[in-house]
Amino acid sequence: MPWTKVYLNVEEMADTLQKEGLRGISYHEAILEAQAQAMESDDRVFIMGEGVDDPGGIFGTTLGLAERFGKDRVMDIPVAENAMTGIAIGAATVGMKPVFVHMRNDFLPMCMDQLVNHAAKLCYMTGGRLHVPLVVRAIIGRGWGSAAQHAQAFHALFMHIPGLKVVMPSTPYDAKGLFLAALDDGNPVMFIEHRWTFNAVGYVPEEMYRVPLGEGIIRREGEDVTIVALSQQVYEAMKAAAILEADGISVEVVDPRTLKPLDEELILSSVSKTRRLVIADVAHRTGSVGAEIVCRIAETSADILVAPIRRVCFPDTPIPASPVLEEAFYPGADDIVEAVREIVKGS
Amino acid sequence: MPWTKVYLNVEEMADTLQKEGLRGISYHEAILEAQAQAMESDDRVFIMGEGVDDPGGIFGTTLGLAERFGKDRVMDIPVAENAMTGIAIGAATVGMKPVFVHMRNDFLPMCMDQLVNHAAKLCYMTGGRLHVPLVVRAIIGRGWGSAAQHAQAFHALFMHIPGLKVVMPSTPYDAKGLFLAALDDGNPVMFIEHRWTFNAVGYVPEEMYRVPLGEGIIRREGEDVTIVALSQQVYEAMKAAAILEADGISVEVVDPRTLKPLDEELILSSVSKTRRLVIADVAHRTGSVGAEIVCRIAETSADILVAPIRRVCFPDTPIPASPVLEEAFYPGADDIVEAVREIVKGS
Amino acid sequence: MPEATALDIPADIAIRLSRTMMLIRQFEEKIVDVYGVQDMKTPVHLCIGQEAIAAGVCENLRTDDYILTTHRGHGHCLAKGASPRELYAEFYGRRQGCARGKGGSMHPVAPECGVLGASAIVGGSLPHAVGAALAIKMQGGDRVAVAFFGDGATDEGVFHESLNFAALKTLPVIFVCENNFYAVSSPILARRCNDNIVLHAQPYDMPNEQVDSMDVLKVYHAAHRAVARARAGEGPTLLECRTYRWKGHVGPEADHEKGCRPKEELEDWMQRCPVEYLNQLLLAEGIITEEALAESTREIERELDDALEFARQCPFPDPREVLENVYYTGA
Amino acid sequence: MPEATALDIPADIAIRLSRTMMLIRQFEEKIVDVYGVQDMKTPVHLCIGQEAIAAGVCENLRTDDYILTTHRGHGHCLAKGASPRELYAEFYGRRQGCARGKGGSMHPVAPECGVLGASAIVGGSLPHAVGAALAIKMQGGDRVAVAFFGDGATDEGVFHESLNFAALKTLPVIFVCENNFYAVSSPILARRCNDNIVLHAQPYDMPNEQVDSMDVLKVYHAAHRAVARARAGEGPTLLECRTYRWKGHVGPEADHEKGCRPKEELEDWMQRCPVEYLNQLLLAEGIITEEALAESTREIERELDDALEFARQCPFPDPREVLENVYYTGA
Ligand SMILES: Cc1ncc(C[n+]2csc(CCOP(=O)(O)OP(=O)(O)O)c2C)c(N)n1
Ligand SMILES: Cc1ncc(C[n+]2csc(CCOP(=O)(O)OP(=O)(O)O)c2C)c(N)n1
Ligand SMILES: [Mg+2]
Ligand SMILES: [Mg+2]
Repeated sequence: MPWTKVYLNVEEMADTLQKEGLRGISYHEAILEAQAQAMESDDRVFIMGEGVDDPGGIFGTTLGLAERFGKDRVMDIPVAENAMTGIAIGAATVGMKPVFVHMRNDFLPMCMDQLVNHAAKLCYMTGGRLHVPLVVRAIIGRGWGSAAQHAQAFHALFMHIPGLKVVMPSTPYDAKGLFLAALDDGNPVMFIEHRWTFNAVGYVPEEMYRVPLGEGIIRREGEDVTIVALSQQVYEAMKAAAILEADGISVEVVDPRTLKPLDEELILSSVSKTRRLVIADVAHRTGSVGAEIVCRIAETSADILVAPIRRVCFPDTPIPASPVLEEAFYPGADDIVEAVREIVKGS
Repeated sequence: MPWTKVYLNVEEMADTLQKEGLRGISYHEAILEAQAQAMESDDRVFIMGEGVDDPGGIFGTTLGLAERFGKDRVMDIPVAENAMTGIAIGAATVGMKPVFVHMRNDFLPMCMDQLVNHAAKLCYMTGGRLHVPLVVRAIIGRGWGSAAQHAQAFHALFMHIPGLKVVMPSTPYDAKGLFLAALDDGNPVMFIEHRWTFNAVGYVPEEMYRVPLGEGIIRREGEDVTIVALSQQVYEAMKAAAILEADGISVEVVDPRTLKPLDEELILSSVSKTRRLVIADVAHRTGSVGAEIVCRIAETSADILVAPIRRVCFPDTPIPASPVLEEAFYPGADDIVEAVREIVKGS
Repeated sequence: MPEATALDIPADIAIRLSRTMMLIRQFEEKIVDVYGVQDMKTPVHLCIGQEAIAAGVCENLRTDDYILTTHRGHGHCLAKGASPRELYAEFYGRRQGCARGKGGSMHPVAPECGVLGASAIVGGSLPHAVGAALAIKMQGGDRVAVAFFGDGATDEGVFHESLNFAALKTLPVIFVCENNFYAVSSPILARRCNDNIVLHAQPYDMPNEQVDSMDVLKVYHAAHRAVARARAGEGPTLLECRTYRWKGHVGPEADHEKGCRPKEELEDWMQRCPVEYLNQLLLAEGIITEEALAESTREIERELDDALEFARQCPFPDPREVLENVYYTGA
Repeated sequence: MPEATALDIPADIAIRLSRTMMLIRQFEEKIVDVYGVQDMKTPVHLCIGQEAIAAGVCENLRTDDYILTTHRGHGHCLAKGASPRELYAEFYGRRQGCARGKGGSMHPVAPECGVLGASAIVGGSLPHAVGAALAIKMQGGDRVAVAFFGDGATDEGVFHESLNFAALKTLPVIFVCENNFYAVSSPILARRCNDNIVLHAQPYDMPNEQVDSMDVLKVYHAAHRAVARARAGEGPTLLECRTYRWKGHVGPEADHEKGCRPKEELEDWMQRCPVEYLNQLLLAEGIITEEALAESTREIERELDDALEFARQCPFPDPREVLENVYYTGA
């Protein structure tokens, strides 16, 4: 099905989609389109963020929106993440639907109070009398010697906070569909985009559609091992799967798409079949989302896994600047391949 | 050994310690003494925090220190957690050893930027040329209808951040020894105290001693199931163990004492023996420290556990105010007992 | 008691101000009365002594205006029209509480009359008021939003960030700082080098007033000017309302009993009780009689007794409700 | 080029100021030259056009004074005495880099000459300078700490919190705001209702000056006064240094090429090049000759070529070093 397909390159897409007469666009175009359609169809939606009206257009994801909808609805803001998040919250409680864009996820600790102590809790602590329809777009991903403060990912932190939802689309199709679903959700949703996926391409329908929060997807079916891959690692996992196929190892790739709520069932059913698990993440190891997934499995039964699990993720160090150190720091398809081989061989 | 013992009440302590001629004091007295001795012996140490010089003395843990060491070294501060944390960091990089006290852990999201983006990373991103000897005392624990913003616990979040250390002492002995070790460590240490342990009593030597970071401890030996209990849950686990003993279930209680670095070996060796695991935590379930512990086990081997694991922790909801809801919210010894019975029966 | 100045507002407004202040005072004193029994299990931050601010500001507001408040928010909610029954029920953790027992004393809410909640994080609700004002501007109309907060909140960066954005976008928001000179037991001069909060408006070219808030008429007039500007699209105002709290930071005792501040300081301020002050003025001007005042007191007392009774008889939430309201699930 | 005013400082200081500015300018231009090859893999935020601030402020500092800087920090480090070799080596990600290749362009550090690092989080290093000043006050002596930051940082609450504490404790810290009227491509008036950063000092009764920072002498004098006050125990100062960056926010291109701002704006400011300005003055006053200036340029060029060469020949760190320096493990 074209909407579940992960394309590893533009050529592959062109071949497939053009034949079927389907439109293929990039991830950043999908987000742009989703936002434009949302604003077009709903007066309550507005976009705020540092530089959203800037010529770069946040990796192209807000390009032209200020011109089209005006700077009041596509609002550049002061460099003041905490109050600005609180302002988004306040507006959300009285009928607006703000989309808050962070060019880098690393700036979220500045507004952790408003996210964790306020956005996440307002519905609960008012007994449901208020709620906070807010989408926080946070961009993660490796830069270019960006170092410790400019390439982090905090999805594991947000997953721990009741009241937040956490979404990590990997494909253009999901980017649009999950964005529109997040905007409809009525709750604060951390919408996490990996900058290395922005040029990924795929089938994206022109009309508005929703991909429901909390539903994962099988990107590739397999028998021997399950790779739960998050965000950009879905692409690495697909590459790894292709390599492993040549070895006769059949890999199932699961893309949870949303982390909170998590599609535990899908993961469990995959792992119950393959009985081996590798998690490919784009964040530090300790306390990562993978730990939660493994724990959910272990809560279900001690009999599911027949091999140790592996996490392919960042080491527990801040992010270094030097290209040599970055190379050592970032995991890729080869690391996934190695991890899979380890646990398939070992058992 | 008196220094590993968990006393469930003052009478038990009085009996045991007085017989042996050992001094027994409370957890809050232990912290007070540790800080006083640190300040006495090292000019670089100073304490800062909202209300540290206040008549309540932060649950008694700073009582009399301002009078003894002066308000310059026991410093009340503006309600400005982020800059004040940055100020502590700046002072720490040039030879001071600040202790930053937060009356409630819930205020830490205000200074998440300085903790996560700065304190945790300065050593790494300067290639070790600077370091940040900083102890952040953060108090967690159930209040009295304190609701969503005044009784949270964030140790799982900090555990995810490379460059931070995370300590959660449960006994007076460890409170003093770990505090002094944290202060010597030269790194930013999140020192997490549960307010329900402040009146716990135990043997505490008068001299300065250190309990090394990264070493857990067996609080009670057993054969059938391991309970890894954090902070105040150590007491609940001990109570549960006593109840379960009557049922013929032999419980081993492991107190990790520090979460980062984690004494993986100790936990592994206990679980390798009992092959059953319950984690008793004082925080929300999803993304909790327990998940990381289970994942470390699963990374080691798929053969260790013979039963599903259980997490006894907060549900994934913000904290409610009503006493009836609080009662439903907070887990205790009975929940641990039930969890143990489930996995012992089930296998 | 200082010399009563002449009453410079219509009698009906003055009488409403008096009644609102008395309602707040008696509401809080009733908590003092019952708190010792320990069945109201929520940390209460009483505003006795500070009533004139809530009353004087909210008298200028309509039901469709918004307010945001703090841990010390009972008075603001009452002045804006929140139901004493639902407030007490909330403090008793009951299902009919304004937040269904989820929020307690620190999180009152009453959207039906524009109370958009409270934060127990110092400074936390300030930007929410600015956000509400931004929404007003986007949605149109002449509604306004008010942020109540303490002097402690002005230590926090979020206060300054909020002021900046409100000024930048000319938003209809009024920042009402209740400067009671303390944050918990920390005196203001231990936290900043002067106690003139009002100065913080200046970098933003924002209109501002420092108001003696023992005199509710002064508060009323200052708020009147600020609200008029906001409704006219002229943007935000910072009001620094100088006041004093008679009770401790939390709970029904006074601070001098814990050694947090001198007893004389409290006594001096109590000489200037804002409720007494206005009532004396109304009596002096012949606007009300002693009897009418006494009857008013009794009437409020009856209303609050009824509210307390209601609250205590409300059922507790079902324990399973702990799992509800984590997420909004549709209207 | 405006009329050169008379030189009002000793010639040796003036010559040093000139040399420092030229060093910074040439250091940055060399990055522009080599950046296209893409082997300096780090996001560079160049300070061309802003050199007078680093030079004028640091000329007043001793080695044992501290500075804290930002993503745009090369100039500050050089002016404080950091080694061009170690800086370039850092930008090339080499082991002899000042941060062993861990920090890159945004995290220069040189504790040996008082450079306590930089934050790439806007406003992030501001409180560190205040903390260093607090330590100085506790440890004794007349050292000072300087925080360099941009106008963008003044949007952040942490700026205000830092000012408040510095004023409260009368700390020896100088806040140097480089107001270049932009944060990335966001003009200052899109972020605040006026562009007078200096106003923010007033609520804290803090001495402050707005300084035309195309004239390094003005910066020098303002910093001189501020540093003197700080050394004398008279507390902090806020300097707003008005300036302009010639290059884009990040990288070697100019902003008008990306459509972020009008080309004319840049051209107007370039008319007032701070390096040229001082050098013209020195020539006019006969303090240096054209030849000496040319020789100076060449000398710096040689030093920087050597530094660049050094940097490129340094070994890369061992990949295993990625795991080092996460924690301090003892001296
Ligand atoms: C971010 C944060 N820091 C600290 C606290 C603890 N705290 C609760 S109330 C308070 C003082 C508030 O003072 P002020 O704003 O003047 O309000 P008042 O209580 O005087 O009405 C503090 C510090 C908190 N709730 N939130
Ligand atoms: C907390 C935070 N928010 C946003 C950013 C993205 N960002 C990087 S530099 C910058 C602008 C800084 O402007 P200014 O402080 O004026 O410094 P300049 O670049 O003009 O020297 C921004 C918004 C950041 N690094 N940190
Ligand atoms: Mg106050
Ligand atoms: Mg700038």
